[in-house]
Amino acid sequence: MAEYFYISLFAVVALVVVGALLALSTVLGPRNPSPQKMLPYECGIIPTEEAKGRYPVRFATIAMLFIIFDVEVVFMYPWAVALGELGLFGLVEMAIFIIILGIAYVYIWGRGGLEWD
Amino acid sequence: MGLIEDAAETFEAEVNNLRLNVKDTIEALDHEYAGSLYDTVLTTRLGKVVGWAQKNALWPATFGLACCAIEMMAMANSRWDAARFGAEVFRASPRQADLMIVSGRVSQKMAPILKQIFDQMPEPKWVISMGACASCGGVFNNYSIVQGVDRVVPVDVYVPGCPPGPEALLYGVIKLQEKIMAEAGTDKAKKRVA
Amino acid sequence: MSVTEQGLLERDKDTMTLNMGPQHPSTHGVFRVILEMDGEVVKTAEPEIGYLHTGIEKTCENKRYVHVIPITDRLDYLNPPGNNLAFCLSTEKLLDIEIPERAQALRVIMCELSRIASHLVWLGTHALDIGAMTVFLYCWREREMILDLNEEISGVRMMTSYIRVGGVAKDATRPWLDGIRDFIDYFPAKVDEYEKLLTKNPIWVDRTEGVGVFTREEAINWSLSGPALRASGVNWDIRKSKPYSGYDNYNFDVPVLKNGDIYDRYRVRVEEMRQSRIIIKQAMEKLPGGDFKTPDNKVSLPPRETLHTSMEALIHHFKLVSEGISVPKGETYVPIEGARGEVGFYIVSDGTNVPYRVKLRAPSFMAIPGMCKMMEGCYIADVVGIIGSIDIVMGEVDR
Amino acid sequence: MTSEEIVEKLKASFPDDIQDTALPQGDAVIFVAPDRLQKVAGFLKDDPSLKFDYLSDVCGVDYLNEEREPRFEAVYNLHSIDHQHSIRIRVGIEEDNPSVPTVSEFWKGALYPEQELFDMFGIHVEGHPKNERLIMPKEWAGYPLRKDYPLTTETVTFSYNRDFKSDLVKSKPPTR
Repeated sequence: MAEYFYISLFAVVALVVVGALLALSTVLGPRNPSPQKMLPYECGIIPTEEAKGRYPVRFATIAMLFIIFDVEVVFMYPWAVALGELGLFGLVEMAIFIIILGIAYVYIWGRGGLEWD
Repeated sequence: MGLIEDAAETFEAEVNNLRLNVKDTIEALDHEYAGSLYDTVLTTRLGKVVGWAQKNALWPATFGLACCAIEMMAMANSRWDAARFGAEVFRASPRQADLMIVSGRVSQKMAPILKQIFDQMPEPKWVISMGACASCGGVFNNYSIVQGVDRVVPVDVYVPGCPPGPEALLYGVIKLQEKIMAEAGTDKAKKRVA
Repeated sequence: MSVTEQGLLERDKDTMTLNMGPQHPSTHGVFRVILEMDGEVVKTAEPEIGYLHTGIEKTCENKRYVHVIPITDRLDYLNPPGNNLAFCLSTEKLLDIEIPERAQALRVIMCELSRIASHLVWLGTHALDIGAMTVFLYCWREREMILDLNEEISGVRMMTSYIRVGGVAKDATRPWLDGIRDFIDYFPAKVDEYEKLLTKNPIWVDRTEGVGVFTREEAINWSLSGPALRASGVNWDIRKSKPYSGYDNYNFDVPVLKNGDIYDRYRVRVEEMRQSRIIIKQAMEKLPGGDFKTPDNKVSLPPRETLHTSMEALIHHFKLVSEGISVPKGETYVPIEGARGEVGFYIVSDGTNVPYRVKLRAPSFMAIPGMCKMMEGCYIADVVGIIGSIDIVMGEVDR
Repeated sequence: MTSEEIVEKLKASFPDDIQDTALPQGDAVIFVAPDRLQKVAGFLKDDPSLKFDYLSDVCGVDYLNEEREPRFEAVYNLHSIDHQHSIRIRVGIEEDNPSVPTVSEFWKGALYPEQELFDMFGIHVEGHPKNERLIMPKEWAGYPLRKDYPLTTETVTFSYNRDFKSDLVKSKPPTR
């Protein structure tokens, strides 16, 4: 249990600092809503039509692809830190992980998932 | 006999001046509150600290209209370096800016947009009217130019020149900082936020 | 899509209207373009100008010829000597007077210096729009040197009004000439520095190559001019085809490239900076002696010391100062090669000392429809690159 | 070809369409009636020896208090990229409902300056896709560059003298 003390202390301090900043700025900050200020910012023009509800599907696919490869990189951080103790086993493990995602990447690239149109 | 009328006239003008000044001071007192702790907590001492913080982080909104915009860019560059005074970060959207440098001539078609951008800036906000065209129409006194930005937005500092050199604009920014420091903690600062 | 039972908002078009409005960091001034977007791709781009309309042409119709010169400075505020020269050449053509050699050489030096300064502002903001921050700071370092030279010769950083009808305002001073010589030796290494930063930079090449392509016929048909025209393979430079102010006795070559995309416009302008330096170098070496404005005192002020002695000088001086130049009746149009393209003043004069009609032929104004046609089919990120590559200046678009 | 040759060639091929020609200071200038403009423009663009394929500028002029008969005038500056010569076409336009045919099918670059003709002078351009305000705000009344349109200068209230400012500030004209 002892080794989790420092990480939890770090989490608590982070929460406290962020919470304090947010609370102070909402409480102390002046609030002065005016009709023009509430309008969305359109480079100075009064917007005529509201934001479009429906977006092309391309945005969604690219966002998903990004998530997949971003999470892959997130897994590498703890692996990189603990590579010393893991030794050869860790290296082979991560290589397999990267190869699997590499195949997926090549497939997506081939199918043209990365281009826009 | 002309002398007496002149004297009476100037005296009456003086009285008129005083009446206007008195009206201003009264108006300054009963401002409506910003509806937050901001007014009650900010005594003079803490107000000074807030003013010091605001003074040293004036983020200008890029409102480059004409020739003065080029000199404004020169001010933000390495030779004149507005970063020494905290005014280097040019925010594109008015939401994150608290200083609007109106640099260039404002035409009739642009005036409502200038007003819209100024309204969309969060309080407290300041305006520097850079150049003769923004301050009083400059050399263009015709149908298309708004003769002075103070018809559209309340201006804090006027920078003369056509275009004013980057050092003149920096002097304007410094003058604005002095004004912020002088206003900090007083009723004027609270009125500016209300 | 019509309104369904649940009363969803009626959507007759599936594109999204994006307003790249007047207050925008990368529209190079107050230019607005309404983009009809299908996702990331621009379907149609409809420009909207007029946000910087200053009624300059109306103002010029109520000012004397001498007073119009500072107004022309504020039209294309990145290349003020170019506008002065265009106005003076048209007026001098109507007056039919001869400009001494030294004045023509000084005018060429001033215009080429301001072309370099204008290209530096273009390179700085164009690279900043596409993402290269350092080029912005480097370019302004050289531009400050040119502005110091302007301040030395004319007392003002940008709006020099140095070129007057009948010659130039002041003779070349020793520090100005030395400053130009230093600048000539100092500048080539700097242009190579910009090239090192950008030309082979994979990000820059990916963002600019093959984007916003305009073929040769399209460029001519849509009346593009200047570097944008020469990047599409059209060999049209007014300094070569219709030489003015002594440009024919300097030999320099005009960069012409073929495939008309943003990358070629960038390379044309960077090469033009080098050529301008070569012109200044030749003009400095062959700077002829003689007076710096026409001796004909009906057009230019007589020198101060002659006022004490000769009577005619006093009369000429008084007439010029009180009434100004009166230009004979007629109309003319003399194009010159400004930093952005063909600049020219169409002047109609009715014999008095106030021009009857002054119309500026602005290269940016003529390029806007072509630029917006170029945007169709590009991504939203390329719109910014295209505006930067055509290098529009709103002062001369809205006049 | 020099200006004289251009003018001679055009006078020969269009005896009745071209009203008059002039050579001020060596420039080739021809005067054309509005209804003949498109014919002459087509010839100028397609003729191999002239080949005016570059429209440099379209500009309007209002000769109100001059003793000239047609009040308005549209001036077309054309260059030829290959032959490197230029010409100026001056088209006189009547005062009551002035109109001129568009040349945008020959040179696409003419779209904007012709729309400015309408915006600044009220000259209606037939066949132009958008005959509406280009530079001036949409609801602007009047055509600014006409000679009878006033310059509308204003007295500027830029002064720190309080009482001088007070009454002028009160009467500050609203932004149009």
